[in-house]
Amino acid sequence: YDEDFLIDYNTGNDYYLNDCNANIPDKLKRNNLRLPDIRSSDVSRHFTKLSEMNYSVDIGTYPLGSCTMKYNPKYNDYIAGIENFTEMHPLDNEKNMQGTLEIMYGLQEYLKKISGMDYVSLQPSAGAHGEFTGILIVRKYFEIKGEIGKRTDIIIPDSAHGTNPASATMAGFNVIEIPSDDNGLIDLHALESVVSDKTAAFMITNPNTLGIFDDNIIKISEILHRHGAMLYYDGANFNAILGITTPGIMGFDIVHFNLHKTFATPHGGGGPGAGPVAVRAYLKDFLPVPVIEKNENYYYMNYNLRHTIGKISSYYGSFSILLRAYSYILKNGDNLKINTQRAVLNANYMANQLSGFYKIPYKKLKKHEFVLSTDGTGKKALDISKYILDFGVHSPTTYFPLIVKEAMMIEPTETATKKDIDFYVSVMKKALDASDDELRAAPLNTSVSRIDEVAAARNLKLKW
Amino acid sequence: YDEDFLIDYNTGNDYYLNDCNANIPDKLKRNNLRLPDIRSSDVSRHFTKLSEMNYSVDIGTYPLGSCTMKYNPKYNDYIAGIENFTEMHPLDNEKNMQGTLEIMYGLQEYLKKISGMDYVSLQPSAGAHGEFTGILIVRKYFEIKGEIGKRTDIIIPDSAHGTNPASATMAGFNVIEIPSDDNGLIDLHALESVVSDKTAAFMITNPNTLGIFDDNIIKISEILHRHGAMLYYDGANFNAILGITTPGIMGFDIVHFNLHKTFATPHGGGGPGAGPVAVRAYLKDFLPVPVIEKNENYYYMNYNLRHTIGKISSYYGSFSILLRAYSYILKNGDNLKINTQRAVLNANYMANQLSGFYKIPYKKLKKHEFVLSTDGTGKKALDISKYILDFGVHSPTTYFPLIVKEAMMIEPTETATKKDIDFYVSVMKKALDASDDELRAAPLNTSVSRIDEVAAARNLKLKW
Amino acid sequence: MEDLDSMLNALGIKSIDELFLDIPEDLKVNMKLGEPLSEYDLINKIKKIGDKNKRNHLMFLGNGIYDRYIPHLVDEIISRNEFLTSYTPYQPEISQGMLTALFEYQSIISDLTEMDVTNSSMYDGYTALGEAVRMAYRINGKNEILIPENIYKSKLSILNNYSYGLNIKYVKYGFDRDTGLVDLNDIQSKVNENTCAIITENPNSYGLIDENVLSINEVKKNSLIISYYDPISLGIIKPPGEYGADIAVAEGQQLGIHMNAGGPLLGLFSFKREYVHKSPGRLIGEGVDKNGRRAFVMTLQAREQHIRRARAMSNICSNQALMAVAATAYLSILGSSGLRKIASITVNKAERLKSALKSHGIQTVFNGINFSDVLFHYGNYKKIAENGISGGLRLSDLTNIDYYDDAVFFSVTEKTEDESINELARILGDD
Amino acid sequence: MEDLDSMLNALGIKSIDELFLDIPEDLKVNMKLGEPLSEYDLINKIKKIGDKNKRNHLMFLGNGIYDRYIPHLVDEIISRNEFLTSYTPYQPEISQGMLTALFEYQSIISDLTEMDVTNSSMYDGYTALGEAVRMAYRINGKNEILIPENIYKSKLSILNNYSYGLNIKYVKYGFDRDTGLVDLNDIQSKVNENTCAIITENPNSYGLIDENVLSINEVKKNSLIISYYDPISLGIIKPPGEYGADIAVAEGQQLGIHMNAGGPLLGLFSFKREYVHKSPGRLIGEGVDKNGRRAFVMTLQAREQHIRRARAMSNICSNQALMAVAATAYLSILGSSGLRKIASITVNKAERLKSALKSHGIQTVFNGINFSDVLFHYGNYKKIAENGISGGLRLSDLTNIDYYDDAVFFSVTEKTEDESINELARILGDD
Repeated sequence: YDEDFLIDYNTGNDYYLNDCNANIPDKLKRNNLRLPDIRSSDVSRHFTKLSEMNYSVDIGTYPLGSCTMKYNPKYNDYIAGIENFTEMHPLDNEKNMQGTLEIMYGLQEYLKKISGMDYVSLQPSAGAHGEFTGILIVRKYFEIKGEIGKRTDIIIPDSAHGTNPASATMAGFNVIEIPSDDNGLIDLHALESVVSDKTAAFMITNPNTLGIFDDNIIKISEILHRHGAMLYYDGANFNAILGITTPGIMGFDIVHFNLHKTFATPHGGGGPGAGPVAVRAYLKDFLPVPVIEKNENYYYMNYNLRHTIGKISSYYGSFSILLRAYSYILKNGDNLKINTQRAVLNANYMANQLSGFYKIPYKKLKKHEFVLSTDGTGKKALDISKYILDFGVHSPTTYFPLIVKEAMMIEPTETATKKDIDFYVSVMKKALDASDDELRAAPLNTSVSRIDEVAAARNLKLKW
Repeated sequence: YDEDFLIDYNTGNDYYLNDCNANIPDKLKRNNLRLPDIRSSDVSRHFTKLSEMNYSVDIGTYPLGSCTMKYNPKYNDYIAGIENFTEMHPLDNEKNMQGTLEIMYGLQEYLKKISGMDYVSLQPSAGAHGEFTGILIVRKYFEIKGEIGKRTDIIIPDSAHGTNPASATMAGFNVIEIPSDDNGLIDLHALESVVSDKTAAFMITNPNTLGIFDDNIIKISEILHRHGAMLYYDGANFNAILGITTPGIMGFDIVHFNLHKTFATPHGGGGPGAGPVAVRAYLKDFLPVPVIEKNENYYYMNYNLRHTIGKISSYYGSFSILLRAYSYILKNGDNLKINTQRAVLNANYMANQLSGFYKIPYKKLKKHEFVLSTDGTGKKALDISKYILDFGVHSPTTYFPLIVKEAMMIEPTETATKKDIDFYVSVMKKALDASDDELRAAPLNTSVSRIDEVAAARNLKLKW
Repeated sequence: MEDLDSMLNALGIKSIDELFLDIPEDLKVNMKLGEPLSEYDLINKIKKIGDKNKRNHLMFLGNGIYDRYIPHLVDEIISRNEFLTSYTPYQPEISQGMLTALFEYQSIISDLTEMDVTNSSMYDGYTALGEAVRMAYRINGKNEILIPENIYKSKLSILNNYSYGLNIKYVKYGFDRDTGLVDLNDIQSKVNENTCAIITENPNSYGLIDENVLSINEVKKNSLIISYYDPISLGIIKPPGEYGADIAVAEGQQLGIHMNAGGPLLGLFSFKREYVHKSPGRLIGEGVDKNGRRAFVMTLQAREQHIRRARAMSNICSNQALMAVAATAYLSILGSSGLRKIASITVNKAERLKSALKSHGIQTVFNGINFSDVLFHYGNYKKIAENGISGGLRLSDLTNIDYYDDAVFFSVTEKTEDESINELARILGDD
Repeated sequence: MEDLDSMLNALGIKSIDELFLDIPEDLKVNMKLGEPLSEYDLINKIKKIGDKNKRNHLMFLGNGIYDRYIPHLVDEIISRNEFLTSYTPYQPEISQGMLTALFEYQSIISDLTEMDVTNSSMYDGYTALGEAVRMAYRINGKNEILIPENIYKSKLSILNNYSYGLNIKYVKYGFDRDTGLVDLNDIQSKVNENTCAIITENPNSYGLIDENVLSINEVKKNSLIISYYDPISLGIIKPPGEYGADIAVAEGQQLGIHMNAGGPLLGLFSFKREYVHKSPGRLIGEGVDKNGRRAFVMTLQAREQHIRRARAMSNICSNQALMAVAATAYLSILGSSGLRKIASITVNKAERLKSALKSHGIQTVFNGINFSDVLFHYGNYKKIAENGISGGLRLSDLTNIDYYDDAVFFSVTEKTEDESINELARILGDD
């Protein structure tokens, strides 16, 4: 569609409200207000048309690596719309909010079990926000311990998500990046060589962004703990291990979750997400307040944590996302492990099917995702990612992780059926047969063709 | 999209229910059942993709003549989903259903006022069903009067909707069609010449399908009543008169409504609709049962109508459609008249803008719709209707009414903005400049191109 | 703001009123429909009215409409704007979504019933039965229709209306008074050369899964069989296509449609291929477009009112398209295994209801296998009402059968909780 | 049924367990999360939990989150699958819908605030304020931030966390104790060469529309102004862009987002054009595609974490995109006239609340003009609790201000019914 901006409709507002004037001194009064002047029917058409120009999980395969774009079950949309939940004010009396608190408490309990940790805060609004919260806890912990002047460094592997170093810096730490070893895993020697009593924490995912499980994890944990530092678990890749193993048993101290990934809450075109944080018992007192606790059958908000970092979100977190995650876990129960297995089967099967055609570096056995390289095919990852759009699928995450040249990071998730994967593989193969001209011309059947991003950044236009 | 059938997915059903076996004798037991074997995620994708291959009021202008495709306000979707309404069983105790009954009673009252009639039945499921109900009332009335052997005819103008003669026949009457006069109106002489004591009723719309108001209506009513026959109002064109005049004041005896047209209930790709019937006091006893009545503040179902035709729907009508219509009237109140005015303005403005380019036969002053003819332009209405699809608009009703050659019947409704109309007019003009090849090739940008309907009817394939 | 003045100018008029000069002044009305409301006030008012409905946790109503669980995905699908706010697909090139969905509906109901063809929906089960009678009459021109003596009165009323203009006579066939099953001998004795069709019901109007219905085929002679079935029951019992139905109709509400006090519903309407040209309603056919691509269209429209007018096969225009999409979504989400389970749970819940009531001294009228509806001997109607139980419909209210004392229905679905059954048994049995 | 075996075969393995051989056995767990539930059982359970929430008709809570009416069209739009279940628009060619909507969001909030640029959302109002402080620090490198002494404690806590890693000092400025308005002299006396920014609030934390905030511009010297505003109030009061804000942030929940016990929310974040390269969060820019057609992309990504990593302007990845679409839909449905009316009704309801309580002997703490939140002297907390009133938050709980006796908030919106106000007044006043 060639769709006008809302502001350009000028079809006349028809939202009915009784007219009314308030007595405000002229000094304070607004003179000009220029919002779109448009009928409700045109608002509906506008957004219906826009939505049809948007790809989503409900259209097809969406194998963005590390993003876990699984099907978002529709029963959760119903549940998230129950008015007894949606219409609660956060500052209402605890007694009025028992239902809301029960959900939050229940989710805390589930997340404890799933992570193998001891305490949970649901407050962070997104994965990166959870990282920031976790790192603030690290900071506060060492402050209370009187070591903050000394513990200045956070170590991060070069394969890590960009949010890790960004969050660490935000909390005032120096970031030390260590290279991966030849297997794409953590280089224990490199680690040993940088870890010291200046180290506050080591932030990693396991499996990592290559989809490879690092079986040195216990050793890694020992190295860190030997230096009095903490091990931080980035939960973005949780879909690989849910029900199989836990960060707790692997020796982590702090974990964040991405509920919108692992627990199937819809990603909303960029958010809202939710990024709860789980910690070991010795860090409980540092969690954001309140945490939800229970006394007999009464749920209450505990603000009394001795060393709490305070608040990290305005209230208690993204409740409607928490509710969906709770509901997802409650519904699937022990079957969540089967989802994990299927997600891993899908990734390995897809890697296997593509392996004769693309280079898939490092260890063969993958977990929930894998990274291929177009290096050696004569094609660029960018071109291939655009070419396959014409086949009604979404591209993998491209040019990440940075340690693989021309990387395409693919995570089919358990939602992908064999049929989906076979089709995706066939499209990826077809791309290799496409001429350079065809590749550069792609995509052709999308609502717009390739966009000049450099020009857009140079001639910034950020409003209509 | 090239979308597979549900049955061809074979991605494995994942709907969770506890397993269970019932003890049924083998003789009765079903052996083979072949429903689609598909995951919920694929069901969601399937229908999301299908929906994106479907035009709707929420996409753009939809000026199907006599169909009144106005915007369906979204608040009604919410209201129609209120569980206190959706989860009521029709055979529940009257005391439990007071809310449901209050809505139905309230709608009966509104429809009385709007039609200027005395009693209403909400039971018919669609406009044509309302016609059938109305004609059954005619039949029963004359039966009780002892005249049914004699009153064998129903007169219908040649410009009428096809449902009129079909409904009349279905109730066992002979249909006598009379031609329109030179102004597209009812030819009083033709009418006088066929009306007799064999006439049971005359079925008309006013304004008629040409969008022209017949100001002889009082005379017509007198002619019919003089012969002891009834005047039936087809409410399909009610959007032209709502709040301005009523069938009651025009002298009609029986009226049906199309709630999905005039009262903005969504048409659902073909239905459900709702076709309440309103009658004058002398016909009350003939209405389908029950009608909803009120005693102080208690609502009840009255089954005690002496000459009732009995039941015409399984229960009380399309309640959720009735609820939306009630809500629409309640919300708009006196502003409904403004909607009517705007609908008429839109039709006249559009006719005016097109009048130099297409022949627009008959009287210039239109009501809610108008009919143009491509005759004389060298183009076929069919080709033009296909050509304009490529511009993101829906075509008018084509080849109807039958009395206009190469007819296109256009009803913009009050939803169309000036912008919509101007665009539509520009597209209709552009079509005139298109070459024959371009016209025949159209549409090009739709999910399929022109379909061979004759072949589809010849090689019938009605299931996958 | 839109330029309305320029529209008036184009028309050469000063005010919209001039557009209504063709309506004589004495026909004009000054109608008062009330002040407009804000959306918030509207919803507030309607909600308050809704609150006057009382929903009971002791919910044992059925007899045609059932409180089954509807997966939320069904509602999500039929609330898609593109389905919800589209019209009948008159322009197939931009309506492939709805056309495909309706074609799938036709297919899935044909598979469910094992019939050849299913049309794209009738208003509801009862009117579908009325149309079936009309169609049968069109097929063989005979004028006696055999109907079960225990047919619901409301169903019969609709039959009478649908054949009001035809020369049709309804002849009742009987049931064994002990077993509550169809009396095949009675049917045999009533079938003659004027018999147009036999209407069968399974489960029958006593709520029993009726094995004799499977044998009506053997006694029908030259008449047609019109089968009225329960679509959920086809998860475990034989479909009409297997026992000789020429036309099979049903109420489709159970397939993903909320009860809504009884509407909108969905009339399922299937038949043998050979009768297609006599069939009522819309049909969606598969064809190809200019480029040979698969495409769907409304087909055999020459049967319909907008073309054939007075000689149409039916007057249907608006139908229940959206409800048909709901049914398609429902059945595909459930799949064969899901439907089988739901049917099985229903039978088992009915058994549970029987044994619970029996243990409180309340007997069933018949000993057969029930599907959802079970008929009990129970005369303390007042107690049912006083305890606010939704259920206990009297056989004598629903049908013309009056020779079973105090026979009342209690119905179950897969949603009926065991605790509710126990509570019902306690309340009723506590004499 | 899918052929899982063929997948295993392709991998040359017999069972899925082989895919987990890389996880040492001693790290494997046997986790019990419960039996799976059917969808019906699930919804039943959750609904029962929901029923434990008590929603009060005497609803007078506010102070940041407000119970405003949300036109149903807003919910309808953000529940469209294509918006709801899409990811961040990394492939703009197939994400123009979300990108356009977010660009419109940026535009509409910029118009509302009269600021140059708005980013594509922060988590909530308070974290947006935290990011604003970080951004101000990046802009001028100074380290004193002036904040209102009555700032909510929770807001301050977040500020402290957001600047935990920075060398920032918060300095409080005062308010006139009688009028409850900003003390401009105090600000003037505290602004110095180290002042990075002044955080202003309008309405202020006492709930007053504060005319002095409009003059802070005159005393700020070289520091920046970070304006915290109420987006609904901008329907009638001057926007931050008119009184010199360099960065303007707010909580956007009121713009079409359900309260949901406080999340998800929406952080509105706008600023002057010149600071764009120092700004956090996502930005959507307009550009053209190969064919010169207008197209939208995420732009200036080099500021972001996935490219700049440790040196990024913020760590934000997931944001509140869907909520931003809700706000866009809400504001366009209301339009200028609608927003003005809602803001006006709010002010008038606050006046009504004041006079109703006054007539029952309950006095306001200040005499100024309130927006939603009104501060009263009222000490009978027990009565508030006992009558189940949702409201009566204590100033001393929300802020560090303790010199007003028994100061409690009652808040209104356009939804607050006059009868509820009268009932509240009767209950509270009945001493």
